Amino acid sequence: MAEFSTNGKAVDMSVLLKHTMFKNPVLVASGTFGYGAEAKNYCDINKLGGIVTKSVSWKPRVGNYPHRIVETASGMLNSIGLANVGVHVFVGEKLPYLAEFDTQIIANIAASSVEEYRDVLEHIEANATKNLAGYEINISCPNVKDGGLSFGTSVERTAELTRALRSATDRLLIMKLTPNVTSVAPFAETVEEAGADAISLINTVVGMAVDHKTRMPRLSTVTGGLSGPAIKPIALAKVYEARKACGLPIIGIGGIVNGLDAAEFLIVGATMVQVGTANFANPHAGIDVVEELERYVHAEKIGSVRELVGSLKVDATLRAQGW
Amino acid sequence: MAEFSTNGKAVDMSVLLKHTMFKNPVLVASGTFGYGAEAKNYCDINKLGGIVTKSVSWKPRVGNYPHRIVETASGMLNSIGLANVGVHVFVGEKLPYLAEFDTQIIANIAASSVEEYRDVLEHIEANATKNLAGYEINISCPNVKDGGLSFGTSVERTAELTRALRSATDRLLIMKLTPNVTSVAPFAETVEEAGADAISLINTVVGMAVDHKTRMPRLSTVTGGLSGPAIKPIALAKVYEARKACGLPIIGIGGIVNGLDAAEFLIVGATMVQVGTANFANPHAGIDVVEELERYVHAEKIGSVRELVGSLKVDATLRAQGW
Amino acid sequence: MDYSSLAQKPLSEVTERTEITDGLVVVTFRNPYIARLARAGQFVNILPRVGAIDPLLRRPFSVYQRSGEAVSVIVQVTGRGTALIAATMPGEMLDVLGPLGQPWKADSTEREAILIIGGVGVASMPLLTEVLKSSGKRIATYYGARSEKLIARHGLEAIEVATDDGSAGFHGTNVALIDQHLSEKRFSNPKLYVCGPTGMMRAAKALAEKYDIPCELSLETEMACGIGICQGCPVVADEATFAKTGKRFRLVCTEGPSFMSNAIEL
Amino acid sequence: MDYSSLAQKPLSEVTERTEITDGLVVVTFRNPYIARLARAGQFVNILPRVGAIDPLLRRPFSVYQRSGEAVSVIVQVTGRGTALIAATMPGEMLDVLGPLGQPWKADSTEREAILIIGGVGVASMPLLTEVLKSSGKRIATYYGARSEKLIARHGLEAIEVATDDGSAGFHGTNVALIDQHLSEKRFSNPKLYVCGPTGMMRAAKALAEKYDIPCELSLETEMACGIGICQGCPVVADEATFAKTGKRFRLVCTEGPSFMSNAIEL
Ligand SMILES: Cc1cc2nc3c(=O)[nH]c(=O)nc-3n(C[C@H](O)[C@H](O)[C@H](O)COP(=O)(O)OP(=O)(O)OC[C@H]3O[C@@H](n4cnc5c(N)ncnc54)[C@H](O)[C@@H]3O)c2cc1C
Ligand SMILES: Cc1cc2nc3c(=O)[nH]c(=O)nc-3n(C[C@H](O)[C@H](O)[C@H](O)COP(=O)(O)OP(=O)(O)OC[C@H]3O[C@@H](n4cnc5c(N)ncnc54)[C@H](O)[C@@H]3O)c2cc1C
Ligand SMILES: Cc1cc2nc3c(=O)[nH]c(=O)nc-3n(C[C@H](O)[C@H](O)[C@H](O)COP(=O)(O)O)c2cc1C
Ligand SMILES: Cc1cc2nc3c(=O)[nH]c(=O)nc-3n(C[C@H](O)[C@H](O)[C@H](O)COP(=O)(O)O)c2cc1C
Ligand code: FES
Ligand code: FES
Repeated sequence: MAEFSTNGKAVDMSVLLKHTMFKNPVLVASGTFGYGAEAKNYCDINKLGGIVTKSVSWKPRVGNYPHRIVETASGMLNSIGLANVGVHVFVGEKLPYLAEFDTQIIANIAASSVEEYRDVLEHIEANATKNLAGYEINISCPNVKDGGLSFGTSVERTAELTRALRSATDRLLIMKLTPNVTSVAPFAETVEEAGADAISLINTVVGMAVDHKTRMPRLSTVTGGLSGPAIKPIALAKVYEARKACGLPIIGIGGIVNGLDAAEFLIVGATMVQVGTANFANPHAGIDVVEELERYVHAEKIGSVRELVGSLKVDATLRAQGW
Repeated sequence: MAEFSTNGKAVDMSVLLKHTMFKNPVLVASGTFGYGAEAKNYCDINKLGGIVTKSVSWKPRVGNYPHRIVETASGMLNSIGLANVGVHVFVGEKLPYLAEFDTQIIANIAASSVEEYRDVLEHIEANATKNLAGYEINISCPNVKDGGLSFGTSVERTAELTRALRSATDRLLIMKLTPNVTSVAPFAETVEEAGADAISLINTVVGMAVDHKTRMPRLSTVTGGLSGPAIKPIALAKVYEARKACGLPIIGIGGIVNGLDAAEFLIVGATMVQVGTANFANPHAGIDVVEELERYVHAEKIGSVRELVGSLKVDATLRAQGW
Repeated sequence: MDYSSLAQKPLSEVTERTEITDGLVVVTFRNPYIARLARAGQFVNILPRVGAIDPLLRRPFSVYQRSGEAVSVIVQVTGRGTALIAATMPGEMLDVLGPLGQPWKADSTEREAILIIGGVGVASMPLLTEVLKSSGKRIATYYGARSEKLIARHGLEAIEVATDDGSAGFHGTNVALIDQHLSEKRFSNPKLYVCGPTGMMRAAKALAEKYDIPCELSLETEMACGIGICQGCPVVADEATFAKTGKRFRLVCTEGPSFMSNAIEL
Repeated sequence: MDYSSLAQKPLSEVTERTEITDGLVVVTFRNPYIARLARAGQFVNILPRVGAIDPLLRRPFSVYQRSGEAVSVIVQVTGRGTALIAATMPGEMLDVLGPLGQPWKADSTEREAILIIGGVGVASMPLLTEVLKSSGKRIATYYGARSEKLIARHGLEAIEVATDDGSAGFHGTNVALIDQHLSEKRFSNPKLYVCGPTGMMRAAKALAEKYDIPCELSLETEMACGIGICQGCPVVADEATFAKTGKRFRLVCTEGPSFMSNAIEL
């Protein structure tokens, strides 16, 4: 960890989310890293702050018909459709496999009713492994009819779901919010009141691509979710909005490809970050982000990555504008 | 115009918006082309379908303090702050200057109250020039406190404003919608009911950038508006949503840099398009879009660009998915 | 397979660039790891521009040739990614990940191998030919192309050509030609190895059903990762597989790129 | 000024590339139009990668030198755009628009010209020197740089060097040196022409006020268009201008890049 030192002291990359310690603030995002089995050939998973697993539902889901992905300007659209092995295979095979790594595991859950969310969470809870740090609740998948977005765009249903899950676990409960709303602030407030430990944002942005040759949509579901560097400015703005709206720790996600991108999210107010799409072109991206962030913290001559969190110098800027 | 011909017949690039004929469906977007004086050195303005002028308000506005722009991945953020000459200089100098060109002019208006919108429109109406085709009403500027976004995020206020302006002109009344809402459909419906002739979308997407060296926001207003190729997938999805929600003609905007981008918007259901940010790197972009679109129409062996509008082959796709 | 040491150095120097014809280029780069491990039918994943975020994703290419530490791919320019890769000059770098996917199942028992190639589908065939030859199979290669100058004969055996424009060989599709030869009973125990455009693959699949012979198809689907972590590259599994395993889709990048024609829908 | 015929062909072939030191490169390209029209203090706007959408915007560079149909810019690498432009090799193309902006107001009446240069602010000074010489002004050049090897003397006259590290000339800032020389009354009727980092420009503006001498500053602001259509590049106008004209801001791309120091706030 401590490759660098400041004034003789090591750079401290660890962060604490409520009661849970992460060796660094960099997670890999749900749906972009598999369950570790493939990616471990390309990077030393033990160097990651943690892994957020692909959204799991009660039953296995085969996912959407092809075409599922299309590249766009500095980004991509996907419509995977929450393809996943189902919670039984998840606890039977994936969690035990992931327990071999020295990093935190966060289980991401997607479902279509409060009951299903709760059933899945309880089943995982009953089969928890030693490095299961908690849950990320996906209420923001834009690509399936019942992918939780009906929760993610309703403050009331988000509150109801958060309360129902809060009472089912003492592990970390992280609500993953969508950017596809007029304002993310009411969701951040609600989730805080309802007892979540953190929010993560953003999930993908609704987008679409068309093949001018065939005049057909380039995704089988017509619209899909936009991710990658193209959305980083949107993600930073949402994190900033959420930061002002609530006191919960925030996990920033969207377009991070290097350590400086990660630093930007921390500066705006995120406590941790997730690396998603970047893993596809570079399965080593998560580690690269950790290492560059560590170099940045070192160069900034601060002892701990935590000092970056929320260090945005915004007052002078706004004052000059008379806002 | 008719560089190409299909079966001996010329490619027809003209489009009709209600009662107004445009020589082709390509406009340059508000705030990205000045008032023609600078850009005319780089392109033959008479080849454009039309010019949408920079948002004009009752009084001149000096705009926001620097920094006003920052480049992002395949896009840019701006926070110009509706800097404009005010409606008196607009009708006194800009409109007469623009009247010299053989292309349609659409006056874009931004204001902070129904009364101001109406006053500006009436003042322009009273001083209309021969090629003034109508008005685009900006209710979607994210960069000033009173830039209309309080209208653009409220269905009721949008309806009220549309009605108030409808009764003040027989020229084209185009409402410019924001993508920064959970769903654009209710706005499209409302605007249709209230008597607008068309909708244009999208305006910029709220975004933010941070300088990791200074830890300051890179725009003086902290957040700004994201534009350019990065947002094209978002824009296409919003046009598609609006197309399903209302019967009004749509003017598609967002990330168009070439004729094939424009074709994609028409296929999804737009009747016309606007070229914005692309003008900055290439002040000839509007013409390039017209010419490439014309070549595309020719290659598709259709007689008129109008045949593209809404020609998306979506049913088979969705049926395969069981949606 | 443990990539951890080597796959972290995907930067490979281009050593040669040969234009076969306009828009069809063989690009050779130095990558000892891939050169050593790649097997016939596997692919590499190349980032169009080193260090760039646009284009964002890698492009997959079959391993076309290798010799010593050099690996070649044959690139047909179809869009901006292939245009950039095809324009890479000797001395410049490419960011290459691989070898990926499963090899051709060339160790099956049939004594005859019919290679059916459409256009740039030739890419995996020289290595396949090598393997088949070394195990003593009789090889017949049916190579369909739009015109003669698009044909890359290197490393192939017993080539019958079919061109759309009749500029060489049979005037028509290669599948029609094989159909004729199969009906003339020129083969007794053949297996089909097929790579080409979807239309040709469908015709080959139908041919295999008609004559009841095994048929392996090498597929192309859009890929975000190429290593099984995005789920972006599925092909539809046939009904029998679905009924048996509940798997509606199979991943082209890790389970493929080649599949037996009766295991998938096209 | 009518660009319509020529400015539509911004593609310019790079003919020479000279590295002054690590990260400081002179790039020369062929563009007869710009070579003919450019005046001292104007700039060109260069797209980092021909045809690419990322990086999206052009980068502004002062016209450094010209000869015949060739135009040179001096590029200091500070980010991804300048890195790409500085790496362009002879034979490759650049997409260049210009000349843009207003020239230095070198025709003012003062008999002495004090050129104050900080780092890559040297870029517009050789052409300025040419103009000043041809109108018979006495020139004194104060060139501040981090170290000696970053100094590009070409086309300058009567250079006094100041380096941060003392590796050459005066050990300190060039503004401190001029202050000393002004206080020693070495000049009787000078005008300051200044280009360099903001801190140096502020110091020069203060110096001009202290000695009550005219001072022209060449500014750098982020630009999306460079031609006056985006309103992205403002500098704050001084209170007097604001009171008189209602203009709070002035556009650096079309009204500048140089402004009299008392007309703006820094
Ligand atoms: C396993 C495999 C092996 C391949 N081997 C070769 C080869 O040896 N030689 C060769 O020339 N081509 C090969 N292809 C096809 C090649 O990958 C595509 O032509 C290329 O990705 C197109 O990129 P582009 O940027 O030029 O096109 P664009 O259309 O601009 O690409 C946009 C996106 O679509 C994807 N895409 C477009 N066409 C295809 C396609 N046919 N298959 C997969 N993805 C596609 C791209 O990867 C990219 O993500 C192979 C494809 C696969 C899946
Ligand atoms: C009128 C003018 C003349 C200039 N002349 C020269 C010159 O002759 N030689 C030289 O080396 N540099 C010159 N510069 C500065 C040069 O344009 C910037 O260094 C360059 O744009 C940075 O691009 P980047 O991609 O490397 O940096 P990045 O920081 O990656 O750029 C991101 C964005 O910020 C803008 N930006 C960043 N720094 C500056 C800056 N200092 N000024 C303006 N925009 C900036 C870029 O244009 C781009 O849009 C000049 C600037 C102006 C305005
Ligand atoms: C192919 C793909 C699959 C994804 N699957 C999931 C998922 O199953 N659950 C989830 O919560 N988010 C999913 N996401 C969203 C990412 O976790 C992340 O929020 C988003 O991609 C933005 O980050 P990025 O720009 O770094 O990719 C997926 C994203 C992609 C690109
Ligand atoms: C610098 C800049 C200034 C703009 N000013 C205005 C404006 O005054 N009024 C308005 O309605 N839209 C304005 N826009 C939004 C554009 O008209 C357009 O809707 C948006 O940029 C998306 O299109 P693009 O991606 O092609 O740029 C502005 C955009 C930019 C980049
Ligand atoms: S390409 Fe990502 S899983 Fe196959
Ligand atoms: S850079 Fe666009 S107005 Fe100056």
